[in-house]
Amino acid sequence: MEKISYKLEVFEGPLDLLLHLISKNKLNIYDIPVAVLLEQYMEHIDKMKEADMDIASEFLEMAAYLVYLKTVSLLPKHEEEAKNLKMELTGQLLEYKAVREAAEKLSERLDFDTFVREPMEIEPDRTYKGKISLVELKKAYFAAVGRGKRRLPPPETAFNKIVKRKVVSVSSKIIYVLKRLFKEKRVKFESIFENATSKSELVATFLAILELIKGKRVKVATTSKGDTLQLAAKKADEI
Amino acid sequence: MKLNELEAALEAVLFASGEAVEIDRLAEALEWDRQKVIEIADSLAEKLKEAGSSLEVVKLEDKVQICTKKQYAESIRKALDIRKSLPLSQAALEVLAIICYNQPVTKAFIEQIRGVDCSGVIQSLCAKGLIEEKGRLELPGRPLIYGTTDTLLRCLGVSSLSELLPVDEGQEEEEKVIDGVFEAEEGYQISLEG
Amino acid sequence: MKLNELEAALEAVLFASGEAVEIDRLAEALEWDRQKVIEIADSLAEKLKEAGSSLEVVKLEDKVQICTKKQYAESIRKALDIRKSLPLSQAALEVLAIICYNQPVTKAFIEQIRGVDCSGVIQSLCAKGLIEEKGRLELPGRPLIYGTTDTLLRCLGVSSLSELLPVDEGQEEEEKVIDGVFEAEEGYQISLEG
Repeated sequence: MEKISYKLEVFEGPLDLLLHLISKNKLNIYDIPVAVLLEQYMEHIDKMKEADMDIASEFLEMAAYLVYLKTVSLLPKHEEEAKNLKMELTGQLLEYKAVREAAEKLSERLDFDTFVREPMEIEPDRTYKGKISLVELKKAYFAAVGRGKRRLPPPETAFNKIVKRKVVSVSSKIIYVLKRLFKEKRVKFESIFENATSKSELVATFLAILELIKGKRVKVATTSKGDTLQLAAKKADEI
Repeated sequence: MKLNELEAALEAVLFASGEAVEIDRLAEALEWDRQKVIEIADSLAEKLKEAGSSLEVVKLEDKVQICTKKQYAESIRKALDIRKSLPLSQAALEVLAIICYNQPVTKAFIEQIRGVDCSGVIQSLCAKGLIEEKGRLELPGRPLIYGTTDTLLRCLGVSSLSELLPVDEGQEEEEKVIDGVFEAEEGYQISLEG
Repeated sequence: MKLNELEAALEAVLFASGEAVEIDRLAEALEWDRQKVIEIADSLAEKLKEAGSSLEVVKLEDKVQICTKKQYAESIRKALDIRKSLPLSQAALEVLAIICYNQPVTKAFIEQIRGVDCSGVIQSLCAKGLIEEKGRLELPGRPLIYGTTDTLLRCLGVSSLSELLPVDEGQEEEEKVIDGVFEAEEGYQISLEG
């Protein structure tokens, strides 16, 4: 029990975390320094991992978005796109911030201290006495089943993607990448993603590569022809 | 004539409970003794009467209740009757339609189509007498199955569910025509009875 | 101060109905016009207050309801054995805020603003009766849309959400700045106030 020396703050989602980082570091929300924010964000994700918390795929998606934003900001001739992306993020954050303020106002007013009565049972008969139109009924049916396009509910397997969303951990992908590199020495960048079947798997794989580069375990280089990106494990003397 | 704090507290509890409440229970909740509950109930009754309220405090054996005076029964009945014929909500209509066109069906079936929990809606449709339980399905969990009632047929103004408008595949064209016909006839309603 | 016949009749109907009743329905049941219902509701509210009653008449959009005053909550919970409801979670409050300011909205809209899945929260707000389904959007997939209920208004102690909506002066300024920035960007919308 003593291992848990501090409790990691729990955030409602990536936007909540970003707002927290922005206010903690007094960053300018109207002109977000992406590199700083990304670094802090990843640091927090790391802490979450250390604390063995489940990291929802939304957090990873935001990480990927920030990486993308940073990449675009670094590329020459992409100033316009970078500016737009940053404004989009600013807008999202401001909107979410406004929602949080509104939520706080609601919570100040909201209470469950007034009581009402159950309707009086003059006669226990609550039988419906109104008219129901056949046309309305049919319309409601189509509304429910989607204009008759699928009269019968889809098979259970159709819901697998929605319900059984797999949470992919970055560490499992780090192992996967390292294993591939151990076997094949050099791997085409794209081929690392070949086996990924879901968005969260793609994101996790990409984050794994970033982690490995940051940890100086792998390097990325172009082939001699310069047309493909390759991934290779760093040799001990290179580290 | 003003209610004092004690009378008001008793009134609040009796109002919220709706039904008759045991004097012992009132005594416990309000932290009074039995005698005090009876005294306050009496003075509350007296004050409501003086104030010309439509409510009166009734003592039944060892219980107390607030209810409306007899002379308001007519207005109340009328108001409650109107409630019984209020149009169904969109959610209720959709659940009803799914049951009409697929019965007998389980709650799970309905919820799979609608994508949301439908317990409350099903319960209220049962209370309104428009649908009813029709036994259980011989499947793991033995889920309840629901079907339509005669009351529903009456509300729809049909004598059998075979008179429902068809919803077969390839019906969309026809449906538009029907929609057109009925949209032209504004406020048209099928009503055989009443 | 004495209730007159009209006030007493309205009180009786509201008491018996329990739930919030549409002004139109009251007008029909009592055979008055809307304006009269509103006037009598106001004078009934005033007289109950003067009489020190534990009950109050609240207006919720186009409905009227009788409920108990807050200060009796403790006694009522104790007498009826109701556990104090926990305050809403941060997630639930945020979803509620988004719905209040933008209704009717789809789940997808809410999730886009919050950046996380909200299915469970929406379901639990529905179960608490604070929000409800308001039909479907005529878009591919025909998504359900959600809006607020009169129960929410009562719990907030307002008769209309517009009482909450005006954002503080300072914030409006800020919003204008944001609007200015984003108007340049095609298709972007900040929509806090529906």
